[in-house]
Amino acid sequence: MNLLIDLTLLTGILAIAATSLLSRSLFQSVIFFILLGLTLALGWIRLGAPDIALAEAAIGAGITGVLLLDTLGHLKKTGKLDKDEHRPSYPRLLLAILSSVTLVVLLLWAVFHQPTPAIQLHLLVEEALPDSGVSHQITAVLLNFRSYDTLLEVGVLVLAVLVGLALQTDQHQQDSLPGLPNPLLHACLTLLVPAMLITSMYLLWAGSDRPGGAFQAGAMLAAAFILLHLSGIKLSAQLSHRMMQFGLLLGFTVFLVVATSSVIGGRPLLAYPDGGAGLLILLIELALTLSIGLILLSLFTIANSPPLSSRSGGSNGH
Amino acid sequence: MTALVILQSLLLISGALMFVVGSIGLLRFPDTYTRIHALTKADNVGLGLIIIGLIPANFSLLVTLKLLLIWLLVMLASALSGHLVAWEARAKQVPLAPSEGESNDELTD
Amino acid sequence: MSYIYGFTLFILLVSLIVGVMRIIQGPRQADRLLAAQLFGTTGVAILVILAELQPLPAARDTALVLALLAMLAAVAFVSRVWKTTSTNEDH
Amino acid sequence: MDTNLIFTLGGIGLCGLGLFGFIYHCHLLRRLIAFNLIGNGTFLIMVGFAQRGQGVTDHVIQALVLTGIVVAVSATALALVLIRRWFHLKGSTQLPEDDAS
Repeated sequence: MNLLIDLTLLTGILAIAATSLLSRSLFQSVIFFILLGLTLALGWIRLGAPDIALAEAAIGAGITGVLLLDTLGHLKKTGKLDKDEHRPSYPRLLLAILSSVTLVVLLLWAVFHQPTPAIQLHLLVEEALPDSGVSHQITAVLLNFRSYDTLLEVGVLVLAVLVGLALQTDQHQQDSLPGLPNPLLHACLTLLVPAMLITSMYLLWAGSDRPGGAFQAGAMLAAAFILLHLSGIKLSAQLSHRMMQFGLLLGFTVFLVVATSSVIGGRPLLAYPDGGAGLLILLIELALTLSIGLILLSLFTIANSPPLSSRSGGSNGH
Repeated sequence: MTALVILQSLLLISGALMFVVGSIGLLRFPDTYTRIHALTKADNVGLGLIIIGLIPANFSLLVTLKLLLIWLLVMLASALSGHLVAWEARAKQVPLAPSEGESNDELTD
Repeated sequence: MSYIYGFTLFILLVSLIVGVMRIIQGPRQADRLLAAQLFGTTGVAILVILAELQPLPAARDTALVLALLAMLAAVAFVSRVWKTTSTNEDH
Repeated sequence: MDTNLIFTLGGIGLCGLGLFGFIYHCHLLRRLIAFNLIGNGTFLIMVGFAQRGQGVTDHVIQALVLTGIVVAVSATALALVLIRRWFHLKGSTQLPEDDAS
């Protein structure tokens, strides 16, 4: 029975992926990509990875879809959206088939000649779990055992937003698209947005002893912000520029301060003091949640900011 | 106990069948407006039946409340998205499918 | 009991495949989006059943997240894509 | 045939499809989707492969993939910003190398 379910799900995932690549209309591709995120979330549950499923449900099925749909609408509005791309040439098709077949064969070879693992990582995790300050393994790995990696990853997120801000043409002009003036939508928002915020905090709190944590909570928060933005309530216009910058950097800063304070105290980088680990992890996670939410929101709004009206330079390309 | 299991099975399977009915409705109905109808009715009933069928699986108040909350949210979401699509379809004057036995000269697009 | 869960799951997955056909057929963008919405609801149903079958209570949290975000795509579509689509290229 | 193996194979399929689309398509948005397929396939392979080797759920690799997904979405968002900028400057959704073909 399980085998049947897994195989059906697998066939579904592959069929959806193939359709999203090969379908004629770009809109259909985007819709299938959203569905892929949804089916992958089911797949992660089957694989026994509920944390990833939570993140995938919020990000793959929610945020990525909105980002792609928004860009698609934008390209359609401004341009003629190149009626359809010129059909790629024959050698190109051959090259594509050849390289993807090679990749698949190599990967299959790797899977069927799998070496036995040298270290039983899960035993190490179980052994060290009582000292980590939390009782959920993934949170322990993310924010205690391998917190160095997580710190750098948050750094990457901040870097992405900085690059986006540098590309933004006009700092002060915000997204000019009006929201939806639909009364039912606005009535539902008063119910939905608080529910989203509560769920986000629930996920954050759940992270200490069962699946959940800062990344999922941050994604949920970002989804709530984006929903508000889409329906015309622009958070970035309500907050001052400085407040926004402060929020973006808060998570990284708190993490960095905690990391370096242990060096000042004479311990190695990112070693939590005895007994205080749980509290510090919660503090870092709270800051991270807010920052991830704001980072994803500002990547969304940066993409939305209108181009310079004068189009200075470079506009002679066509 | 067995009666409960039978009841549960009936609820779950009829819920799943409601989903199939919804899908078939989506496939068979002629225009956007009627498809909204297929989407927002059959699915919510189907999910509701499945959720009621799952409640006896673990008699826990919190789990029951969470399941009911999920159902409520899905109903809200499909009502909202159905409304939005219909609202915008009307603004864009998406044509209705002509009903049977009715002259439909001005409605075809 | 687990057979009942498995059977229900299987029916739901089949109903997903039927929904996919509507997305491919279209003919309008709105029809494709509605079918995607159906996909979301079916995904929630599959998740709550998987939570019992595995058993993995966290799957219910995933269903909750999915239920909360189900209307996000519809709102984005109506406000951003459909508004800017002219009638003759609505596919 | 256990779940881990099946999803590892699924990940391999996604990677192959993604690479095919990435080379075949010229439209930048389609390339971004193909790139995301490769990414998702890699995540599936990572988790499936690690869990198949150890025979239990492996929390270290799951944590790694979890952060990977969040980084991937921010990379996607950044790529979309770049695509829009490119579209405004050049009025095209393809790279100049592909215009010739």
